[in-house]
Amino acid sequence: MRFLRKPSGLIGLIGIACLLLLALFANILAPADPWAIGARPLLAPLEKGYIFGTDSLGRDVAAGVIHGARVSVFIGVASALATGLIGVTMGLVAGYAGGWLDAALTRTTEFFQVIPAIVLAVVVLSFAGPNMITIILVIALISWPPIARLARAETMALRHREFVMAARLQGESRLSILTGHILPNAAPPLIAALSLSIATAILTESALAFLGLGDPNTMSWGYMIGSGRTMMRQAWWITAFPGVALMLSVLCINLATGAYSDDLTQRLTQKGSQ
Amino acid sequence: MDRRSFNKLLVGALGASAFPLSWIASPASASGERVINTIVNPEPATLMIGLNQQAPTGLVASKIYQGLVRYDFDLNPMPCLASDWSVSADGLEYTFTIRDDVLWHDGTPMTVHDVIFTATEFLPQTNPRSRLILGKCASITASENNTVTFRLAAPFGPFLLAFDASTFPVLPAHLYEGTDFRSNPNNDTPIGTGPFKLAEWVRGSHIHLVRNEDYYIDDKPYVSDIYYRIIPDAASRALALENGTVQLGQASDVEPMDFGRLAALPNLTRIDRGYEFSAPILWLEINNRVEHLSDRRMRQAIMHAMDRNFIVDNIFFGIGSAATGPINTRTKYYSENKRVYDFDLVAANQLLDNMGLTAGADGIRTRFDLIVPPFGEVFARLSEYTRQALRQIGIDVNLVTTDVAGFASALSNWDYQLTFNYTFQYGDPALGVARTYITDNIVQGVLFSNTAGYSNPDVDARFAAAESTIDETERTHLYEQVQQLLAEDVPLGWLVEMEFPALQANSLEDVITTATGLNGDFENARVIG
Amino acid sequence: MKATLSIALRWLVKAILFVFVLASLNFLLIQLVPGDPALVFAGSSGAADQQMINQIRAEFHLDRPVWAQYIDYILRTARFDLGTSFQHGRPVWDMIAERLGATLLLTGSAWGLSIAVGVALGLVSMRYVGRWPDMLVSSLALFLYAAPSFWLGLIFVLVFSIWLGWLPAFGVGTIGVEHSMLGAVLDKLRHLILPALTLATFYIAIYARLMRGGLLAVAQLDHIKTARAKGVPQIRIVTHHMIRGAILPVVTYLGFHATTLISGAVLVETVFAWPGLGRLTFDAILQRNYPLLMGILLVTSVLVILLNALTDLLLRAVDPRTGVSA
Amino acid sequence: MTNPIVKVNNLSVSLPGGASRNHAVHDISFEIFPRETLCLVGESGSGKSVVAHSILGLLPNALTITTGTIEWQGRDIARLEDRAMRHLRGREISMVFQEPGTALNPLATCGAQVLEAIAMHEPQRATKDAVVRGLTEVGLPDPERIMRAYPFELSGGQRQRVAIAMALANAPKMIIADEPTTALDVATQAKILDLFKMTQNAQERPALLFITHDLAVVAEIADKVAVMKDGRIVEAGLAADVLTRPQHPYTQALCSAVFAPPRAQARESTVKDTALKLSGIAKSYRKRGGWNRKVTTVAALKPMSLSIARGECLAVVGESGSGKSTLARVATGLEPVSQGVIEMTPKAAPGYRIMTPTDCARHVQMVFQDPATSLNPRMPILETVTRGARAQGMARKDANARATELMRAVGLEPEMLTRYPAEFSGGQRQRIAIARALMLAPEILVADEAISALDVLVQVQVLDLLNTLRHQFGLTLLFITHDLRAAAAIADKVLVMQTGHVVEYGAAEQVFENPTHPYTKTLLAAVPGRRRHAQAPDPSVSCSLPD
Repeated sequence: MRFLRKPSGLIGLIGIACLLLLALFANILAPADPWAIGARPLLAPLEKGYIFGTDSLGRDVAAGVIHGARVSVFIGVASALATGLIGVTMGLVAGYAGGWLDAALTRTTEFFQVIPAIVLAVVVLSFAGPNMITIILVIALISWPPIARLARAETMALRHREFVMAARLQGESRLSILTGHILPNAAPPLIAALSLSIATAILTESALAFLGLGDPNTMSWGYMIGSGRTMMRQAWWITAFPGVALMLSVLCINLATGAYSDDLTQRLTQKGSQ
Repeated sequence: MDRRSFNKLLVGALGASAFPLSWIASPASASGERVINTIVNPEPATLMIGLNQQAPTGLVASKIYQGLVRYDFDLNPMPCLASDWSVSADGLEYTFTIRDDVLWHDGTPMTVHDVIFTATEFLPQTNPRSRLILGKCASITASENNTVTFRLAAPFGPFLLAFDASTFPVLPAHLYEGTDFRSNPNNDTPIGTGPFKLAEWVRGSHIHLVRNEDYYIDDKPYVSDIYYRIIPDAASRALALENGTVQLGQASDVEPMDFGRLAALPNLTRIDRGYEFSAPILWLEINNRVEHLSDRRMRQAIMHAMDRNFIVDNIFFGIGSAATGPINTRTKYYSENKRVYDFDLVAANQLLDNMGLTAGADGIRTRFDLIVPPFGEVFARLSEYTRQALRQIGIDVNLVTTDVAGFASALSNWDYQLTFNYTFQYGDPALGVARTYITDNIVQGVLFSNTAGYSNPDVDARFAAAESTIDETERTHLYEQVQQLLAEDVPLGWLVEMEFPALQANSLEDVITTATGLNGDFENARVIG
Repeated sequence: MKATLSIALRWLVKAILFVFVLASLNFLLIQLVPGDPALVFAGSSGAADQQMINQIRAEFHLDRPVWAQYIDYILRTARFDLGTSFQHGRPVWDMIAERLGATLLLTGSAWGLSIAVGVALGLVSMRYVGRWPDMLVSSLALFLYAAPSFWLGLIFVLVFSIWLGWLPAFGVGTIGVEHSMLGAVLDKLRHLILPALTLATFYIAIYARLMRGGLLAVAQLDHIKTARAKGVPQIRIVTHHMIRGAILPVVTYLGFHATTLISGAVLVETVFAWPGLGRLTFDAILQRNYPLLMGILLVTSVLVILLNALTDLLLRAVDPRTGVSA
Repeated sequence: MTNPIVKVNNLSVSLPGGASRNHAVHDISFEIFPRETLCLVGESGSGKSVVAHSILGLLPNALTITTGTIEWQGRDIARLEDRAMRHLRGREISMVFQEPGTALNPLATCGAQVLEAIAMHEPQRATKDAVVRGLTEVGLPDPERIMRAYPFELSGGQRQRVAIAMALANAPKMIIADEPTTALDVATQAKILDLFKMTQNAQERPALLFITHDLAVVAEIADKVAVMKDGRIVEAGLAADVLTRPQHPYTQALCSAVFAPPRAQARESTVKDTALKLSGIAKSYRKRGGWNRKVTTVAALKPMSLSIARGECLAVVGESGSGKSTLARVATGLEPVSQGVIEMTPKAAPGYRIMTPTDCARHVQMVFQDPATSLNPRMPILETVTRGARAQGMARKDANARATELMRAVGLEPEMLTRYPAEFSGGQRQRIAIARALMLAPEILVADEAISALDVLVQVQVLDLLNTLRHQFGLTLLFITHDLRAAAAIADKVLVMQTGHVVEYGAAEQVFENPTHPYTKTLLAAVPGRRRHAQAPDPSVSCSLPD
């Protein structure tokens, strides 16, 4: 893990560690239920012991931010995995199979890109009702095309590599070649792209919540930003603090991923194996 | 193609997109001193008030079209297109004398024939509310010296409350007779008798009304131009009111939070008149068909568990008052004399214990789904408050969000357990309240009907009796009994008497002079700034 | 010449087929969404009864079986007739045309801004690689990439229009105020700054990173060493040998960026009350306004295909090799 | 004696920490006189290229000149700052690089790049005619077309000629050529070497510092030579002396590694049955046209027939693009034939039958060219070697045992099986590839340029290994190469191919001693070191391959 030596990588990792700690120990750090109407509404930050103040119904913004971390991390990671699953499989199959299957899968990828994300989101959410699972599905449906395109490009580059041809000659099955030879070599850039998609997933979730398409029973940062939007002038803290938390966690994920992929490209160019 | 030409391409692309065609014509406008800038949200679909009863259309078109009468703040009729009217002793004949000096905006004189055409052909086809009321007439006939007589089949108490510009807009027969109303080209260029005419409508931006020079009252209207600006975002509307780009707005234009702050500003005043005609009540819609919710004690427990004052203060920010029963204090025949449910958790838990609903290990007695109405932040906060409030008496509420179409179909097809709803009361219980509680208005697939599925013969009988008499004392007595019966059964959780105060810049005067408030025709409005 | 003609023809047929498939899938997609437009229309008018709902349903042709509606829709689309919007009773073409101007103005300027600033930042960070300007640009890019655009928009409104009052916070132009030609343009630009900036921030970050990565990659290629061996000064190496190669990833991303141009700005349009196609799409879905929605999707996809073709041409102009590679 | 044009004295260049040794080059001294050619020769990693780059100050920033000076016409330019050095580069000293494919700017026309070379120093001379003259000087047939063409539209040889035209643009006093012909095939290599020699006998000829790893090229072109190993000069002197009487043991080993001119040894040719029969096979590819080019079909392999006897080694030689690798791909079943039939007779079941894909796995295996990509970098050697066999159903235990046995057979310790490819040298990796190929006990082994990516010494070892394995396992070997010397060292029969069809086929000694087809003759003539030898004073005392 040499990329830790780079300052940005280190900061990124520390940030992610804090985020995970926040998410895992949310109910210890903030035992109060974030939805509980405990105090006077619209208390300014630090007033009456509420470090981030309270929102229009008197709910503790700090508890919201802490519990929000849990939702964002869970949705971020889960939808990145789902995106990866769809994207990588589509990319590998299209890249390796070639011919009409490749054309068909590429057309589908293009189609998913042309359809505006919002239409896709509303169709799925109004069909199945907004809850954690459907939101993860929606985010995955919106963000898998770029991953598929990357996976396809990597596979096509590796397909004609000599060790792949040797494997074919030795009678290895397509599946064994895909999983044994192609996937391990295509993994590093894909891992970098997928970790980036964790950050975008968190942003997309907050955008959906902002537009009112989020899950009403979960306290997420996007929901808090959206709910505080109309009271920006009197109660800026309702929107500001979840926004800052959202931005910091996305920033840290990007820092860590950036350091990892820089280190990766450096290692590859040094070895000059490509 | 080296870097220089790439930049040229870039600048070219930017330049070209900066001068799109439809943008350049910015409207000229008359001198600023007699102009009113106000807000309409969302953008109306059409201004032809006969075809569309949606709020934005009513707000703008009520300056272009007029009814036979208008109502003062106490809902007493005042002359408009009808200069005088009389009611026969048996309450069956209403005769209106129509003014003979009125011109349509296109110069054609307005005649009795227009009123007959509107009442017999146009409105029954396009306006469900008018259809219901006009349907009670045996005959509608014109007689000599410019009068029109509506002959009722049976006496109908609030008949006179049905002739304002929204329920009974008089429409130009010479433009619509014998045509397919919906696809008539005149719909894009509305022609009415009102004090203002449509000058220009730039979609997505603004609607510009200009003074009707040949208005039948010579010196009126005093204002030269009205600009209805289309601002989709609540925060932006609040800012427009604050920095004076807009001089007139209503409570529903901004979030309740902002309204209090704006009303306190020196350049704006809060007008608490003008919504007596609509005066809606917001209630917790309870599907009486659902298990446990069908039991009156559960509904009473819910009423005890909801702190209505907290809701008015922290969700409506003071714009409204705690509701006590089905009829709004501003609507006729409101009565104090009925059971009222104060905020009392002990009583609520007691009722639930009597029902035998014991709480499980996690303190939960039962679970309900609540559909969050997709109409802005107020309903979101209200749903969240309800979940916490009912949680305190062991009822776990799961919020379900949906969009307008989902909400409409869930409500009208009875596919819900809890949600929120409100309807306008139109000044008289017979017009706006009865439809929510009478058994024969339980119609699946129709909004604003008895969607809760409440049925009580005693209530039905009293509503019917009160409707078919014009004897004020008898109507008051009957409606008092209805309110007592409903207060016992609590078919719906009445929460807030909604208020729609207006926000008016100090530079304006006499803008709101009727019970329909901003939906009046601004005939007397004046800019003194 | 004949070759290019047949290629262009083949491309056209492919494009038409793609649009046809897209139109059909759009139709299918929207049928999936539950909720009945007639009910929505009736519901929002404050009073409704069965007769009115049936009347609306008939008028919107919703009472005919789905496949009949589909055939009718495809035939009308072939004739470029996108039908009339339910709620507004106006031809879909007009409604899109009105909003298209605003959308192209917003996303076009955001697009231009993000390329110009992104490429400039990329060059700066390359020029001082490793030193503080590079660190500054990289962290700025990361910050812009991480900030949620709608939240950033709100902060811009809070700071620039509410606290400082420099810029208007919403809308496309001050209405009802006397304007000269130049005044109108200036006024529009003043309204354009904040929304365009908010929309552009995300893409500035991406173009800066792509440009920096591109330049670093090209710097290691052999022909740069050859150029130095020819005695070419560093500045000219950057301008004549590096930029054109480094711009390739930027141009390829343009194609992808184009797809989000049309309706990707719904968040910014919501915050700044900008009457663009994004917001119209969102409202159209909520109102289940099928003809309007399908019209927008069709126009968007055609525009996207054209933009992709444009970026392909641009790519070929920048890199002649793309024409040949298998 | 005029003084030297460039004098390098005890030059040392440091390597960044963590490298195999602390100095890239250590205490290097040599002189080059005007119009003289010095060859720096050594294996990859010997530091010869570092010396070349340090003269022009083109070292990557990880390497820095620690001690020593580089005197150019009396002035030390080792640590000259960039602006002054730029005046020198391309004007007085110019450089030609190894990879013609990447040395030219892919996005600019060749004409523009040559014009730039002139414009940098003498703008007034930078005209179209100057460029045309430059291109014709380097023997490019149609300078007008070449000027407008982009590098990717030219062949490797043409691209290298453009690079040389750029280097000669300002009539420099010295040219540094860093392995300019290594990436080219034999015939083009010969033409480029002629081009360099031709510039030598121009009246105002520039000095030449020529970097190569091939002693034959040194014999062809060098006046003086310096042999480098691990960053030091181990031997230097006149080319004729060093090549004929090498003093340093390393130089002697290098000389002995250079194969004798293709004089094949007689082989006993016991006629056995035919292992592989290709009848009337052909292969053509559909090249997808781009934006404005129609779809074209390229006939890589024109109809031909061929059969290889069991245990025999057939060498297929030809330039790049002659279709020899396509033949390999088709013969192994990696790619289907457009027409014709491939039949084989496995030892177990004699009698011809059409080759099926499963036959490939069991009977025909292949060793590829580039050791860097012939093994999966992310897979331990044991897995790479045994994965194919296990796919055919061999039990893990037997597969591992066979793997250990094969590792010894190819001369590697079995303990290395757990390591990853990155930890092996090029030669070792090629041995592992051979072990993998033998895992399934194939009858036919196809070696497609199996040794051409290796250093000279290693080439010899791998070739010997192939030879011994052939006899040990009774393999039939199809050896594909562009290097006639390697072919001569191993082949029983030789097949010469040109642009997709067979021009000559016969026993090795017959084809090499008296070739019939003119193309074979030009190929043989193009083998470097062969002609110079003819003029060498004493042809008998030459580097010859000890049998």
